[in-house]
Amino acid sequence: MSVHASPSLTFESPEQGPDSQRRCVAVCMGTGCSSSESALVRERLREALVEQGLDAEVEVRRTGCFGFCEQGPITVVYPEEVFYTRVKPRDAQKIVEEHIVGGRPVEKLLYKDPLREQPVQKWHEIGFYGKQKRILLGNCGVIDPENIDHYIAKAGYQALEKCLTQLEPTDVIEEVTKSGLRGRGGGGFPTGVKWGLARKTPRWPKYVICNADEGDPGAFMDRSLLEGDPHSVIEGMIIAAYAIGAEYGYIYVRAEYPLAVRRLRIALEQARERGFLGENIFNSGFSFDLQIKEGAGAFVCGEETALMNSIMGERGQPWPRPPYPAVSGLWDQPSNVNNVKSYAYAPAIIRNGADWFKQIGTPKSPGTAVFALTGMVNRTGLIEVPMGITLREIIFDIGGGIPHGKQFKAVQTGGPLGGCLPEEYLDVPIDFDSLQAAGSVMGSGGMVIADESTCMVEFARFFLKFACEESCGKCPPCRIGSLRMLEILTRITEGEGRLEDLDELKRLSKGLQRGSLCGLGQLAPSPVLSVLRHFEDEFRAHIVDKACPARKCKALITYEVVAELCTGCMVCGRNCAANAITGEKLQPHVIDPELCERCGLCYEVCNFDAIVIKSPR
Amino acid sequence: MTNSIRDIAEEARCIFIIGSNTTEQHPVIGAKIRRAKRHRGAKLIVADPRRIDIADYADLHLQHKPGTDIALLNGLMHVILREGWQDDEFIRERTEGFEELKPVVAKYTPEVVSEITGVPAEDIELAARMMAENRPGALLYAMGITQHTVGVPNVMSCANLQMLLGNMGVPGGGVNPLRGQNNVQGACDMGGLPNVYPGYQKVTDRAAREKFEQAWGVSLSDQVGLTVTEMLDAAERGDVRCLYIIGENPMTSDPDLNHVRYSLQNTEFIVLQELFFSETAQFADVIFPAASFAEKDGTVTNTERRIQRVRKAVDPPGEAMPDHWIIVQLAKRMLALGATTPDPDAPFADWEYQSWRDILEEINALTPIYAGVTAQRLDAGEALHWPVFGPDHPGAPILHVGKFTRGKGRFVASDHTSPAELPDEDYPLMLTTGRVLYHWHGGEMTHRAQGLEAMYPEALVEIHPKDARKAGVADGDLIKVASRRGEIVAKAQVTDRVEPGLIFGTFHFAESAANFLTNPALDPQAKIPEYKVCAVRVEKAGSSLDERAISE
Amino acid sequence: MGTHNDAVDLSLMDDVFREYEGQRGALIPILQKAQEKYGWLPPEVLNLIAKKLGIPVSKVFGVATFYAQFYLERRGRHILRLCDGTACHVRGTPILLTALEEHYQLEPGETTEDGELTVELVYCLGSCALAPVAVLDGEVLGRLRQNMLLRTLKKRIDLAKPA
Amino acid sequence: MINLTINGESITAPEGATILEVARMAGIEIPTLCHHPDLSNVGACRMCVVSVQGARALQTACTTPAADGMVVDTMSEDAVETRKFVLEMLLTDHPNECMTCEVNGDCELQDLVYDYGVKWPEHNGQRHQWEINPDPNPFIFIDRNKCILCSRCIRACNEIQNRDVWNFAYRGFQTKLVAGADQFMLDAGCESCGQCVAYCPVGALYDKMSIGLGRVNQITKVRTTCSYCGVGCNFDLNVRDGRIIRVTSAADAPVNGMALCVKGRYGYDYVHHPDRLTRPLVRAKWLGREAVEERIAAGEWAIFDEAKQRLTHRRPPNDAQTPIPNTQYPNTQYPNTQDLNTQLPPDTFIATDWDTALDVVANKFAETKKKFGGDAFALLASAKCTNEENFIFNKFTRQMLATHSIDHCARL
Repeated sequence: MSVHASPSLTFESPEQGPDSQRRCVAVCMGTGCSSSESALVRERLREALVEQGLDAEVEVRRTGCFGFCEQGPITVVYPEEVFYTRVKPRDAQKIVEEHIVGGRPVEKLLYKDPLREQPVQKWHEIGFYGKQKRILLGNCGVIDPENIDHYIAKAGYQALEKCLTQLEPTDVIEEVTKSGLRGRGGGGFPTGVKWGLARKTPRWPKYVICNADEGDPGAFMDRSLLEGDPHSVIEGMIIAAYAIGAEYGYIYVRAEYPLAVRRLRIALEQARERGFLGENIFNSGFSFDLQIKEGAGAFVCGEETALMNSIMGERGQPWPRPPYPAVSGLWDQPSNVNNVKSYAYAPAIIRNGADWFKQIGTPKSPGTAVFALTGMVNRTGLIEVPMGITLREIIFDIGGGIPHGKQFKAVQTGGPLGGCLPEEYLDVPIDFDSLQAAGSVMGSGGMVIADESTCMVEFARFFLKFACEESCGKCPPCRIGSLRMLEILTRITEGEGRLEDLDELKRLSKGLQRGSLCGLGQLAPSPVLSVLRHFEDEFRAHIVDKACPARKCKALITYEVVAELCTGCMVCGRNCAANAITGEKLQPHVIDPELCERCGLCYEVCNFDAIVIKSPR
Repeated sequence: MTNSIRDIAEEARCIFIIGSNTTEQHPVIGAKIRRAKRHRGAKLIVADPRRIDIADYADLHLQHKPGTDIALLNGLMHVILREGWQDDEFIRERTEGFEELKPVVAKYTPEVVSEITGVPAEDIELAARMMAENRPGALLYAMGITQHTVGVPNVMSCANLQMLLGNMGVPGGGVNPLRGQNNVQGACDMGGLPNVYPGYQKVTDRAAREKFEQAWGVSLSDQVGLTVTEMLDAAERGDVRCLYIIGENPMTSDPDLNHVRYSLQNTEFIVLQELFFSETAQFADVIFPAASFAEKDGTVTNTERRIQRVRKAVDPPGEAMPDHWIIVQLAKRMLALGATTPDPDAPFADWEYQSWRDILEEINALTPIYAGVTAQRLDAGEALHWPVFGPDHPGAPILHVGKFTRGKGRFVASDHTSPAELPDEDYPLMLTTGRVLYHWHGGEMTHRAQGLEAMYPEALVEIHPKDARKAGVADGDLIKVASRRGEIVAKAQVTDRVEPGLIFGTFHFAESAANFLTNPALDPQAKIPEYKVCAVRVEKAGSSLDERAISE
Repeated sequence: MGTHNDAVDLSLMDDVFREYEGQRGALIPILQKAQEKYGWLPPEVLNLIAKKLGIPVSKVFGVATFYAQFYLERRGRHILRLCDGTACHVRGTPILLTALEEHYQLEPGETTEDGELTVELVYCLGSCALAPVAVLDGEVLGRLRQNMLLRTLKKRIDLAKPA
Repeated sequence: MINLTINGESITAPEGATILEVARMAGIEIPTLCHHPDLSNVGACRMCVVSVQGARALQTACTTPAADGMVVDTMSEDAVETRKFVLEMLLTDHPNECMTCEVNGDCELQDLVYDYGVKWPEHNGQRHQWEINPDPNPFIFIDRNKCILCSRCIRACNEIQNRDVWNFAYRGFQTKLVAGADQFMLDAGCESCGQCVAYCPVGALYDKMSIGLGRVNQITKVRTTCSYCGVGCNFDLNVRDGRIIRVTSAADAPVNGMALCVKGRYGYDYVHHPDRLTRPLVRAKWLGREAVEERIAAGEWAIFDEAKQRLTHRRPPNDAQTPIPNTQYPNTQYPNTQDLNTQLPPDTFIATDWDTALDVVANKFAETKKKFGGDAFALLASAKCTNEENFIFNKFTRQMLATHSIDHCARL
């Protein structure tokens, strides 16, 4: 490993700096956009520029996630910050010819806001970004995550330098504590205090561990951050290590995140080359290095003790605390585990001071919150908002409301260990404590919107099935109790439910909450309980009327042909694998409910909306 | 054992096993050692010609040739002295003869030793370093050390090593022979030896003799008696006319069985007390059906000199009777016949024992090291390791604390001497013998324990793939193993647990007992036969032999 | 454990062991590398790993079976990973599953008899914005509908005609 | 030393002890399943949860160190309800077979279910249906349906025996206790020490040889010392109707504790083997033809079939797959020769009576001693006999026969 005596914070070739007035076309290369050919877009842009002989002057930049994945692939032309959406490879030509050469933004690629008639030109004028405050995501979409100079140009590693050259470890801890930063893994435990505890234990070596095992289905905040701005996380970890007195660290990344892993690898290499990692960093005498550990597919490894077992090559099962990691964690040594975002805040806090951070968000939950806004909402994507903003603002102002004029039903936060909130809670301000009070949790940032077409009972069952499959099996309450709950919920969705089941669910939930060893078991009942609390009528509909109001539960619905609308085109019949659809050409068809498997293919393929889904009541 | 199992398991920082297949022959101690190694981080060094089970757990396995223990031990001591790792204070305060040791050990450089033993010189260096850096260290040995013509020098050399390191008289140290049978220790303690009365009081010692003459009211010889092997020779000559055997099976356990058979056939009158009709029973004139351990009361003494109770759980089958009852009955009849006439006033002249407790009282009275081993204390659950010199004496889990029993520990240096019989053109392979986990000794018991028999139903001979190839033998083939004294047929187990040139067999299976092959050459002092080394040759067995091996 | 006919080339593991020589807690990365090389974890490989790392087979097996990522059985030539993350779930993954079961008699985790296709259910591929998403042999299929999915499969894989 | 309060009682305890240890020292019982004093603590079963003042959630007493000033309630509603819930959950995946279970009356789960008044939970949800006794190991019986996944067997194998045969595989409700890579135990390096059985709190692991032979309330336990090697392990012989049906570990065994080896734990059945000698045997030549014929005719003596005896020695091994049948009480046949005119070879063994046999020996010895003196005798004592027997045998040698020629197998 090459170790520079003193790493440089200046560019080695300044003109590459993103802030230079040089023209630049930024193409999002996050997982979302990549999965819709953004790499090809980038390629085509290059070629087009070469054709125009502009490849020298115009940079085509790979960037991390802009957040507005819904509209991906995203391409932004700097310095004007013109924001193109759903860019296809073939559009590259146009962008170069009309915009770069002609100076006229490409009308048809601009974002059309359903709420406004004029297409929006500039990035920050888009409603989706209107109410956002991007601290963590500030560099995402701006810098090339695979180029450390870009990070440095954005004041990167200055916080580290400040710590190592001007601050005592205790000062660092004090500053972070003062900032009021709370753990972004969902627990909301004060980060500074946590660091203080790990520092107090007089045993070495100590370890800092970054929990990037983002297991919540429907959450991709950490992934995007690692993909878009890996150095901010690394810098945060080094700062934490300095504060705690650790000399080695691990980033435990979910196996499903190959791109994040690749970008981290590159970032680590570059950081080592520049001497931000390694021995005697900034001549401070402080040395630190870290490595990536890839998870192997176990949600429970998001629990810190299970995560450490996994790093040690064991079955990812949690251990009862005490001993706490700060006292005895990885290989029985003092260890500090934080979420990706918690570390990533540290540099900004050190750079701008605790007070700057505190004036963002609310007194008890300062700073911003990052959410992956998904589900039945117009503008899905990755957002960062100041704490204290209401759910309504997020869903309707940022998210642009519910598509196809459907009715909002619930917002789910905190993933499988979180809860669902209905309409009447939309004005609850977002922060750790208010959400808890409302019966949900902050979680690590998943936010899924459910509309009228979502069956809340099935929704609850879905989360419990997940928890059940991910139970490590160590303690009986979770291992067996979660299965018993799942069996009841399944029964209900299949129309076999009884009213007593509702109390039984509550009883079992209590057992899990009280008796389980780790958070997974203790919180697994939360989604069910919140649905029971806010949508009991849907439960009753399933149990009493054997009806699924959302017309989702297969056992409680039938597909029927509306004779008036059916043209007898026979498409549905041809697609039906169960041969449940009969009917002469040009004659209205009929679906045999006995044979019908409820795969919904006919509903999907019918061009005349002649097929309807029915459920009693 | 000079130390207790407990303190070896919990205190020793280095455990050196030489000539003991601990995990198979003393499995519970073996497990404790594995635990010490894996959960307590104790260093484990195993010296054995075979890659025995515990070798897989060892930090270091010294795979030395059979019969080269002295060379190996001297080599270790050579390195220790060269590096100045010896415990000078201990040597000064506690020992004598150190000066005589030096010149002998000086000759055994790692290179020289490597030549003799086949152990890489650097391993010898490493082993010595481990022992020096991890004290206290315990040395454990078993028949692998004693069953040689140099059995006694072997043991002495073990003691030398431990004294050199100052590992004597401390918890977690010591020279610790692991005794084979459940009460072999007690049998020795109780005078089951030709040269001593109970408690190792020499028959040649006048005071001792008079003590027992007064106790038993008869006059006693001051001539040492015969050892097992000498008995058989005497029987062969016809000098011994009556052989009285309790629960032993020389026809499987003694060396050179053909010779044993001849001797037994030659004996006029053989009385045997047994559980089963053993091989030896075929030569008996009278057989008394005896009781098993579960059918009688009394005490036994384990390898760490701890005296413990045996309790009657069930009645003996049929008319079978405990051995002590039988002996007492015989004694009374002989008294009645006037075969001997003890002085009636002698305190222990008579044979009126009501129970084992009465016998124990006589033991207490006549055996100083058992003086305090009373029924009361045993019933109270006291842990008593002899010597227990009186009712209030606590006993001694560790021997030689502060001072050796004989005063100063004596270094007795020995030189390497080759085994009595080594491979040659006619008998090119070396045979070493031992036992396996699932069987016991002659197998009188284990062959009749159905589970154990199921686990290990037939005799196996371990042979290295190289030698197997030479002999055209495949794994599972029946092979004939022949020595100058006899031959057996057994199944070949082709394995690299043994080195090329070495094969391993057991005497668990009467019809293919390795002791048809073993060499009766004795250690001149201890009179122990050289079971561990003899020369043999191996060939694939013909089908006729297959028949025999299976049908018999 | 996995059924397999042709012998496994254990030498593939040599450089893996070299790479992790002396590293603490290397079991999981080694298993991952092994699976990269063999596509699954054959029994022989598990035994080899235990032997090389000096840890009991029972531990290697315990770890390999704990994590969803490891396969102790051979998988199909084509692998369809269907995302059932929350976002995808509310946007129709369940119905995609029904369609698959309907047309290929495949439950998640199963492989077609002809060993052509394995279908797996995964929780969030992180492309929630494209929900519902599936990955067929590494290629992301976004905003899926039943007929789209079925067509793609038919196009990509010649399966023994599903009943 | 530290001071804490448990259930209102103030207790002084040594530093570093767990709440469980402190409570038990003070005679306060906290129920456990996965805990065993010999083994490391994992806090898995949740039975020992207690309320600790100031703690967010219930704490497992087996893993939580007692701290100075700590206030503990072992019977708080939360704790008690949690225990009931855990037991109920375990029962929902446990067969209701106590009636026929080997460990009925000797089962930690059964006792706790009773103590906490947990009712049998009826439900038609999923229950494990593992194959019963799937492993050919001749000593160890497995019924995974009864396994509560407490991992005591795993830890016993890893920490006491250090063989690492057992481990958990898979996860969640699918978690399965497996040997090696879900192999047969013997293929996974098992040496059949039976430690896993000894530590099993329920009937999931049991001694195959003892199945159906008697349950705890039907047997008497006799503490004794093993008859095999010199380690001196103690254990309890489980006796029913005059037969040893099982060997069980004794936690307070001074040398070995719970640990035993395969011979000690499973090598006891030779005691009841039909080959046992049950009558004194004397060669015909020492009895005199007339006596023999008379007494045989009178049905007092019998001819002993030597050949038959020797054969039984090499009985072909049992098929390890099938559980070992228990050997019947000795019933050795002594054929009565109808026709006394047949020549009776002088070397034929005659099953006689004690008086006859003892007299034959006493007379022979007395006569030999008179004629040839003590040197004509040689005696082999036994390392399998008690100290007392060896002592009087040594006395017999020296006092009765006037020789010192006594030895035993010490060297062999």
